[in-house]
Amino acid sequence: MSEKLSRASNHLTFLRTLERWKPAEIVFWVALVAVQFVFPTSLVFASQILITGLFALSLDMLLGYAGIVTLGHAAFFGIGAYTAGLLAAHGWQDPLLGLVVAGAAAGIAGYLSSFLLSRGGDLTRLMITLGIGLLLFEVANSAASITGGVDGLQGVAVGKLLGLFAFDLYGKTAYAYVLVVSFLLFAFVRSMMHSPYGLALRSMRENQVRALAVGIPINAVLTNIYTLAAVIAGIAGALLTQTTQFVGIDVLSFQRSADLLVMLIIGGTATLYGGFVGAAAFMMVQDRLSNLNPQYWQFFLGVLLIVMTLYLRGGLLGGLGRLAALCKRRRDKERS
Amino acid sequence: MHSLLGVLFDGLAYGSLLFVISVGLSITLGLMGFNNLAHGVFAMAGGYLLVTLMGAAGLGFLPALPIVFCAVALGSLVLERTLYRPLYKSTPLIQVLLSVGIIFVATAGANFMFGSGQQPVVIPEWLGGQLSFLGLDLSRYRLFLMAIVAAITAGLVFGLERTRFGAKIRASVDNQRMAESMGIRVDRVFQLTFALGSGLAGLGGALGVDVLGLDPSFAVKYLVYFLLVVVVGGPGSVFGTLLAALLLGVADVAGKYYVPQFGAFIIYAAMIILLLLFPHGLLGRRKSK
Amino acid sequence: MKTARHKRFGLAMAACALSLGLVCGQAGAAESDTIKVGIITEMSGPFADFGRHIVNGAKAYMQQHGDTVAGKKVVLVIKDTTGPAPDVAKRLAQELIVKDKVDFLAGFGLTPNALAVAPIATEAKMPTIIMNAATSIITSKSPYFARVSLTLPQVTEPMAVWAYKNGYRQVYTLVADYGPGHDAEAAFKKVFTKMGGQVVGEARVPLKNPEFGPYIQRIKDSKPQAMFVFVTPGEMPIALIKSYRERGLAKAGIKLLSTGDVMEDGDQDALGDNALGMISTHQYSAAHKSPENAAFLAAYAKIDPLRPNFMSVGGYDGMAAIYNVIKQLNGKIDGDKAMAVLKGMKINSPRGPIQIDAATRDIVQNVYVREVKKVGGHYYNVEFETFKALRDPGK
Amino acid sequence: MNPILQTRDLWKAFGGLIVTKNVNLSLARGARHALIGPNGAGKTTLINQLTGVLRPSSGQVFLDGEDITRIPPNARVHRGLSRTFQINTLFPRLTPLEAVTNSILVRERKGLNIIKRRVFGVSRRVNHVDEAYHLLEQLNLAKDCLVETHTLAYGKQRLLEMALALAAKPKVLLLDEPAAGVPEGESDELFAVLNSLPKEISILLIEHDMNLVFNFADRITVLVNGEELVTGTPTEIAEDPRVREVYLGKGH
Repeated sequence: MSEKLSRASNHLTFLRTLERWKPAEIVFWVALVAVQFVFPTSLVFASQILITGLFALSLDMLLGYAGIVTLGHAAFFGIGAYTAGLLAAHGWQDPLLGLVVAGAAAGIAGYLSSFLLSRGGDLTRLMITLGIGLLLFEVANSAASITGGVDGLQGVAVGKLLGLFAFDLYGKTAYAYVLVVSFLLFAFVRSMMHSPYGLALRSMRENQVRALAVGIPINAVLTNIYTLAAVIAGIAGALLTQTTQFVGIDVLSFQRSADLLVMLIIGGTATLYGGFVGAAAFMMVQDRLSNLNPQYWQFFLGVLLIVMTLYLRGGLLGGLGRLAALCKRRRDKERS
Repeated sequence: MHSLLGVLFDGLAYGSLLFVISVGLSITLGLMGFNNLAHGVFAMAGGYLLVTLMGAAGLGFLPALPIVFCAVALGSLVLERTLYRPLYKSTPLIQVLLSVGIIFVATAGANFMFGSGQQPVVIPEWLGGQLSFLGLDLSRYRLFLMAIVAAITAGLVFGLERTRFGAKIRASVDNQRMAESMGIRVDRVFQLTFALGSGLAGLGGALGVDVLGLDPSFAVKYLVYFLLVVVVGGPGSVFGTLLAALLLGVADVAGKYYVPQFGAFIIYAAMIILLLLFPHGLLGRRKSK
Repeated sequence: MKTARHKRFGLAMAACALSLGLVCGQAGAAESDTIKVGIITEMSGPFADFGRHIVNGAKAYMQQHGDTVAGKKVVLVIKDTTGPAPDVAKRLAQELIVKDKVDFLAGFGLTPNALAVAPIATEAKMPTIIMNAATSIITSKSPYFARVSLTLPQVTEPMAVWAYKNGYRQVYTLVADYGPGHDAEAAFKKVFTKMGGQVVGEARVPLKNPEFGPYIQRIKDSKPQAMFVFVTPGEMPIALIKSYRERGLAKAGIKLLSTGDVMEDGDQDALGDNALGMISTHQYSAAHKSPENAAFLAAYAKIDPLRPNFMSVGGYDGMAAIYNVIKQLNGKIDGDKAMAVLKGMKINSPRGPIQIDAATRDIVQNVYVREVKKVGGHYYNVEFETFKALRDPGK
Repeated sequence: MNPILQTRDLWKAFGGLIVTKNVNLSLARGARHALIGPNGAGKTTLINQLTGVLRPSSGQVFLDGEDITRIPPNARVHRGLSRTFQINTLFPRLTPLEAVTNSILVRERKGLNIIKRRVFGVSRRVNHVDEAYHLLEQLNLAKDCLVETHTLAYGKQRLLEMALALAAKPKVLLLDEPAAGVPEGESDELFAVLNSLPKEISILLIEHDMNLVFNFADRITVLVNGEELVTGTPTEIAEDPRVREVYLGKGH
């Protein structure tokens, strides 16, 4: 028995290495913690990037890990945002309670709508999710007495975090709060992607026919991951509401879903970090460009995107990875 | 009864408009498999070109239309060669990213060149107003649109089903390697197909200005409608696109007339229901693997 | 092999995380001899036209009056919200305050963008000039908000009054299906029915939909004397008015009445003959006859070749208010003092005399009844009746 | 003893085209049963009905006495019906170790609680990973089990096809042309593996390679135009004139 174990341990080590947190990942999160202290005037922006990154992570679960293309993911973000907003506007001002309820509401919506996705190809799914998103936007618009319609939901007053920390002008509390929540959810998603469930999910994305033949209940897993992604999107939406203390109807907009997709592709799909990196890159470039030229910045962003598609497949992370590989090969060559 | 016929006419006319602006996408998406979300950019280019031709160059509405079609088709060839072709075999996501980039550039470019406001277009006198026919008031411009739709459909169906070029397209789409081995220059065929699709987009944009308006965000504003019609119809099927456009048009107009309080929901709800019933589009071909 | 790849991937990620910090870190330093005005508005996206007019109006004022007041140089810091995006607007406001250290906030084409900024303006005691957004409640959300544009009921109610006085009794209303549309519908109905008129039907059209036909047809079939319209500026008025013409409602004797948003100056030439004879009520028309307006048009033409509209005037008057404050405080801007100056401030605007109400910090202004006419080859809203010094009836 | 896998009057038509016609197949326990027939005879369609990818127009499928006609494919796997594919149908960017472990974990998922299934890493499932490794070892894949599947040689990929199916511990294994495309020199390895499969597993083999069929099978069914022509021992089949005519062509 022990001999058996030792022989196989090589392979266990291999799997463990895949699962273990890499030093670079730790640096990534430590750097994010450092932002809190090093850039105290940029915390609102930083927390919005993190929220968008978290939202993109939830899209990555669908697009990168389950292979579901969606253009209506803002629906769940919006449901979360409105749920948290309505709770706060009606007296339940505890932020954590808001997160939980928002996640649950988005999850229920995700669970119900997942059944519409079982048929058809990518384009059909794309359009059905898009249609659901647009319908929801119209619902929020016509239910103006509840949601505030296009003027936005007013009176969102969020209480102190844990009864101790008020949300301030500089966004210190907001950033710390968003960072902790993002990290916890990320860690959860990360470990899930390395669990037996995540392995099954990856296999499904790789080859649905085989996954079915191996015994994976495809539709059940899809429903499941769709629901989970909706929960996380909903929590991201709630975070935005709580840190902005306002809900605009644009949380449900097609624009938000489309931008998110672009960010995720820029960052790189199925990498877990692609969402955060893509959101950061997209939003910072947009911010810089629009400061340089508020009117025509889209032109330069567009040029960047075009250049990227032609020369940087696989997103930023993929591109950087290949660059590193190239350098390594060159070094190896020189050595030999 | 009278209002029913009127609503039906309006619905078909609206459907015709949807068809005109979407059929080009059906061709690039369905036949070439390229996820060109920047379809609206070509439509927008057509619109601005029409406005410029009629305004600055003083051309009439009718003579301007074929010029718009040809100019947009030619212009698209340049883009095809430089941007699109390298990505034919790429993943859909990368294609989406490229088209989003093109949309950004075009939106900002149009804003820079033409300003952010609405563009004027004056359709000729004889196309304005209404025509009384058997007690029905029919809009002349809508009738004109329907005639154009009939012409485009006939032309496309004939072109794709009956001509050598059509046969080449179908062969290239079905099996690229086989087509190449038969001596078809697939890249040339795709190039022309792309130009055709873009030219039609430009024409649709030009015809749509009078009804839809024209400003720099045109390409994004109507993106959803292009996709809606094409996907419901089944990409690549001209008849499917026509059927979907007319169905959605009639559903939308009838819904707005009879239950105006649900005006905004109808077209999306109709799309979802149609897609659940026909996951591959009304006349879509199941892609064999 | 695989672990090596993961390591590279990780390095790439760490690089990204660090660059996040770097880019965030660039902050503007405040200089004491300048006054910074942070303009938060919609410069790109479907509402780019709003931002363009507002900013160019503000620039026109600076073009006309120079960029130095009370020995201080006035600098505009323009930020793009990309559209209705309250989270972005709020973030931009926060950054303008803590990083750029601006002395004023201004702009706001759309209501949600203004509303989201209210708590920040209050917390930072930042004088904030609303240059366009028109929902009544905005100024009540922060004591540091002052509005120089309009409120929707303010320009809607005169239309109802005028319609009744000129013999219209049955009116069909058609509004865009969103908050402001509902507000306009309610404001019109309230005044019109109170006077004795009758609203025979109400239609709400979706925001995102190019097809007005069915709604117009319904109105035509119900044969009212007039229809009252409020839709968002952009492609909606054009489609609506063309549909109105095409279906022969004018011939059927159904008059089109609207607020000035629908008959916006910038669209007039795009509409051509279609809009001739249409009646609207609003606070500004480019055809307004006054020396102030002539000077404004001249200054604006140097900034933007296109015709200014009411949003441009909002930007222009907003800058006038800011210049006044700087003058009065002699360049030392303090939130509470600035608000004290703004309250009750009177300005001779291109639209006529205006005042910022001392109690509500909202605009008090004339509202004109206008008719579209062809003047010298171009189409203009020609004013022919005035409702003097109206407050916001919504308060 | 009742058959482990059985079909009763199985019938499948696509529109007017009948692809499976009254097939009554019966697979005995521990059988090495081959299904042969010319191209287009409906072999793969039949397999797809057995595994549940296609639903028959009429008729039933029984696994170990249980009617599984209306049970979805994944549930059939859990009841012990596994298959391989004629064209490699693998997970290109998973390593063989991950892929096989995945099959095993799917099989064993009932035995894992939600935390073990959803949160803890795969590497904690030591026994299952070990099992995967040993299975790969048996199939001569141990050396290649840590690289991504798409980099493997074709023959190795064919073996992995089998490994994925075996990992489910099937009662019945459907092998769809396991040697398809494998060059002659490399097929020995595959045959050896086939011959060493444990006797408890009943096997239905679809194969074109007659050598393999006659060496391997103890029973053969010939399918022609969706219809069962004849079933019998290899000798019976080899001597059957109808089979010669249909299968080997009239020229022989």
